[in-house]
Amino acid sequence: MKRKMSVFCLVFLMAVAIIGPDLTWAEDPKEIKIGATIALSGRFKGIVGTFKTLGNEWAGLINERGGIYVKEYGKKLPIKFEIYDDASKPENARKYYEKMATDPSISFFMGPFSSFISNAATTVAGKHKIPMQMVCANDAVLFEKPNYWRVGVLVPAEDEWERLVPIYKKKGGVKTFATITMDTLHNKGAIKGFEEDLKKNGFEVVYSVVAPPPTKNFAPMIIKLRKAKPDVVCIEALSPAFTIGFLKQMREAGYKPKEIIVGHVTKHVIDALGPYAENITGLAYYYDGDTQDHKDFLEILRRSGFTWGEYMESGIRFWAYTRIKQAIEKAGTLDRKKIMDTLWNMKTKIMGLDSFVTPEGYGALGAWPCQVQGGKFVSIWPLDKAVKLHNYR
Amino acid sequence: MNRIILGIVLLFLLIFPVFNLPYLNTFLIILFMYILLAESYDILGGYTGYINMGHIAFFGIGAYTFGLLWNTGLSLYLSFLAGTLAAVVFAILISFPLFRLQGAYFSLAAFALVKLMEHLTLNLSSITHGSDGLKVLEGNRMIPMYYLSLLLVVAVVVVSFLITRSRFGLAMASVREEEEIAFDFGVPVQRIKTTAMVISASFAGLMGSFYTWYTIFINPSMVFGTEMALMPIAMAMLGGSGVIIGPVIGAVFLLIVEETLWTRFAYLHTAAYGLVILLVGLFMPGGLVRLRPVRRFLIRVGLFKEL
Amino acid sequence: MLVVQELSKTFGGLTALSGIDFQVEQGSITGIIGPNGAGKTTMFNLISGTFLPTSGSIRFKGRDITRIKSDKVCRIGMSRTYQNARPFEALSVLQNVLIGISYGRKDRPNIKRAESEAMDILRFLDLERHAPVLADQLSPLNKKRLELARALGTQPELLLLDEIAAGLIPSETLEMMEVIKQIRSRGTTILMIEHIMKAVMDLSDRVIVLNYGVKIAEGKPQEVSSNPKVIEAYLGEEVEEKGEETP
Amino acid sequence: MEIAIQLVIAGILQGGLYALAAFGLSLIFGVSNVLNLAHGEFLMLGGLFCFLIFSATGLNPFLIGLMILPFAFFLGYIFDRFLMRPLAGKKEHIRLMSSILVTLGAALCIGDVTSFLAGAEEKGVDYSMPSFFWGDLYISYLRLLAMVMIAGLTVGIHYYLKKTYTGRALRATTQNIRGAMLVGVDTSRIRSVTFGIGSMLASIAGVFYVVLLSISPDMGLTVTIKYLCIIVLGGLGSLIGSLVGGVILGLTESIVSYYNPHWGQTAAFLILVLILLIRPKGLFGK
Repeated sequence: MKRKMSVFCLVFLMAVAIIGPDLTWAEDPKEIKIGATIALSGRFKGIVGTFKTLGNEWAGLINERGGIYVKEYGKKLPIKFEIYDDASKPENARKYYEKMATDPSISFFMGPFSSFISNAATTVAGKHKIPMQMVCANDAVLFEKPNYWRVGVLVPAEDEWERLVPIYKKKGGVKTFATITMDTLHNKGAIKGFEEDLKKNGFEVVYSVVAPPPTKNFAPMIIKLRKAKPDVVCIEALSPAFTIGFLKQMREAGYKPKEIIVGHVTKHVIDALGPYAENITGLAYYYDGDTQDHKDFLEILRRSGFTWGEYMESGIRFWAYTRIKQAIEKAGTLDRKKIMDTLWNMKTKIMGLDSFVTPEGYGALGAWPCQVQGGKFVSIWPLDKAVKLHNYR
Repeated sequence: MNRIILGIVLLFLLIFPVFNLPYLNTFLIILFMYILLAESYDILGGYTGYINMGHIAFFGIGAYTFGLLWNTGLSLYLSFLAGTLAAVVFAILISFPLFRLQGAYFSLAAFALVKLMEHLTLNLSSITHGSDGLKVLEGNRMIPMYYLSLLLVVAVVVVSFLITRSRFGLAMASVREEEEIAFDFGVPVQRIKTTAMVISASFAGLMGSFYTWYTIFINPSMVFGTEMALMPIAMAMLGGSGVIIGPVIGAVFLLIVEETLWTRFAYLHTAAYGLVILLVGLFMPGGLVRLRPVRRFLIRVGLFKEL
Repeated sequence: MLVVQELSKTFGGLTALSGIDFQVEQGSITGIIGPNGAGKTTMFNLISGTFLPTSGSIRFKGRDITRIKSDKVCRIGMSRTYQNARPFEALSVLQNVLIGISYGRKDRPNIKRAESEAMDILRFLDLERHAPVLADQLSPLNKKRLELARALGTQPELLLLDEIAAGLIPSETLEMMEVIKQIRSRGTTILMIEHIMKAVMDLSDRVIVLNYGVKIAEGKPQEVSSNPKVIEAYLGEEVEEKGEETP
Repeated sequence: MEIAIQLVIAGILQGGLYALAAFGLSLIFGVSNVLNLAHGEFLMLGGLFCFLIFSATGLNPFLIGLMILPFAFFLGYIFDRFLMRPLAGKKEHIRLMSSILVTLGAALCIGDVTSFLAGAEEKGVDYSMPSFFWGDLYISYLRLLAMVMIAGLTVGIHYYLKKTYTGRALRATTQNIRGAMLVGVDTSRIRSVTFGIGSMLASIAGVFYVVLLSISPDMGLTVTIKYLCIIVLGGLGSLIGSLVGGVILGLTESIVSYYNPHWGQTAAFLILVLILLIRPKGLFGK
């Protein structure tokens, strides 16, 4: 009896093993499916949690226009996102990309948020040969080893702050800088590039400090800062808690620099600081313009219910979506290899700017200066022609 | 009966990769990881009663040692060995001061050690690369990963089983029940506790090494994170601390709940997950396996082995 | 067999025992009596190595064990029971006894032999059918028996019994006395603290009386019971409020 | 020299803030022997309600803090009544385990529901009081207020424990639960009251958090761990211990951070481990 049962089980399992892989059958695709994971919980939720809506709204907008034209099938196909929550953990991202990789109807991956989670995700893309457009991931760690199946959209982290230097070079009036950096992958790279840039342009960095993410007591750093007396204080931290804490304590200490730069300034930072936030300079992945892309972007933001200043990373999302759309249209097929070839070689314009991929896999889009004016985030680019111009505090 | 069930489960797991279901494969690998962490936690926490909230420190130390050594070109097996050894050495070092503490003091001091390790790995960036994290060679090794993690889980369950059958296991349980009296009856309490911690640490260290191998990239908050530290403990307690099958059931139950919730609901899954943990703590203080029907079933199939 | 000299113990500023001397002969039963708080249990803790004495010495089988901790003392051949039965509650009766056998002796029998020995002891104490039961499900009498079984598992040459009859009804006490006599007849020396006078007087070869940490009398049971100091100590206790004895 | 003074001031004031929240946790542990992993969530909720009312009305945040005290008390009370009381009769080891599970589950649950309802973003209240400047030295009035408050609370609770019936019952319960029960103290009500008080203290700390720093729904576990470390440092259940522990931690962080911000945090945990090695029951533990 017992033996019979185990033999039966064994046979059954063998049967499943043999038949299992052949159970998939192909048919003409009815839609273009894009797979992605986003941190809908965990520590990155506050930064990217709303981008699920953004993606769906973008797909909605494109679908209202009939979808994306695919030459191979001679018709426009609607677009659809399949999004999982990676809970800000790489092992989850990897698990869900593996899950999506088994779904033949998914022809495209969007990367997750942040470099180290993307790292886990790109291995899945590479293994299953599925094109992946990375989003918020531009740290060197990701590009050390060649991987054909992933491309970025952003310039390297080191170059993100490059558009700020011309402001001070042009306007003058400030000479010395201090940088306060939260100890994370992306932040340190950005500040390193910025400091090199400053030195090249004749500015002086008088105080530079890297502090661990959970830091709450900034008083010792501010004591040093007050001694160094910089004209400009730069704070680069992925976590708003760090930025808010530092600025509130600097205010308590009565130190008033001529200019404050905040790398990741969002609506919640502005709200928490109130009038003190006025004229804080920052960076966003958006600048004012009047291309069709600009209109589309503002439209999906309107539908999602927030502005580009509230979630500064939203611009990157839009670029990534647009590049996916352009690549599919250009390739004229849903064949994964051909889409990937197109992604590498495609030179297009997004929001009127050149977008291409470097041989390492970086993108070509960076961040633009903007400033808090009248309690709102406004774009101050280009420097001389912008609607709003840059102010010192 | 129990042998047949175990045999079938094992056989199924053994031939599983043949089905070529990468998602379930990765799910199982993570499941195995948590089973191992919960089960190895329970060797100390369940049998000697010292709730070691710092268990994940061994995991992290294994992970970093493996990554650093493997990157220098050491062979894979030696790196695994080194990761395990590092955790064991750490366990021996901390066991003497730590076991002078009792109850909640022990748990929290152990937890402080995890945070200390997190900060140390963050600060000693010349060695550990700090917040940049540590990256190791990547490669397509899903199948070996699967089998290795399966092997480790089987190993830890077998070791737990052997412990419950041995004098050593008895001594551990006596330490849990009445430490002073155990000492009066000649049980070398300190040695028992240290040995238990070393066994528990060696598995966690090995799993840490495996984790680095698996995720390719680690950073301090990934391996020493608060949630990472608490989950295996919650799993063990939820399943039933001090019963071999307890942590296994706890880990399987919690991960399946998590997975179902997370793939079905975009929001509030963590809340539901928390609610499950809360309810189990409230209504099943001994864990799932000590629930009467579950317990009766497990005893019938001979899988309820308690110490 | 056991020689205690000038034994003193202070906790902070409090003197629990001072200058105690006595001897226990091989094969005898010695009773220790005294009112609550007299320092009886403290003395047990000193002898068995749970506490270290402030001064004085303890010799057991000709060997100085003053500074030896309880785990080694147990392996040398001394074992004890506790005032409030404290078995390992979540372990079975059999496992409780196995711990004594496996760790409390110099020879470390393998698990098979240990089990058969444990069953012998349980049979002797009429606990055999309770072997697989968890210790905390036993009746008070059986818990006391289990304590005794666990101690016997270590094959002690000297057995310290701390109020083994406390909390038992008279018929159970008689039963217990019978068991103790049998243990002695197997050649085990016994040192016991007892509250129930009749039990002490019937069993003991010698009796030691403690009061406020000092030995006030020693001798044969009949001699002691007529000692005026002892009578005074016990009469004094009647008016005193009863409290927990210092452990 | 000036720098040294400034560092000490900053450290003590930061320590006062730590002590405020640690105080409640210590009280709870002292009475009900529960490691409350959800304490940080009470803190977060206090800060969150302050933020929400502030956004709606623009009142002084500390006034709002006083207004929400009864709610905080109620929250703590029902938390204990429904989640902790069922565990009270269990054995020590089991109780420690189930309290970890229940409070961990509650922490995850509260955090996630909050982030769903109120958004996961950081929230801060814009409220500032000018600092007191004296040459190069400065003292933040807000932090001074926190320090005064914690000192006042320490004295206040000390007298409360000594003079009032509830206080005495509470102290009796801390020292000996069975004894307190024997003399007729309703220990389970006392426990619930303690939880209420602990939750009130946490919510005051939350108000300071939202004013001085910022709060977010996922901060709970992180701050709980820090406060647990503080009360272990001072000795579980000792009120003065939590105050001293907080100040020691604040001072260490402050002074070490001046030389290297990275080692400030590390030093705090190092000190905790070292103190436990010297005194296994904390500085003021019994």
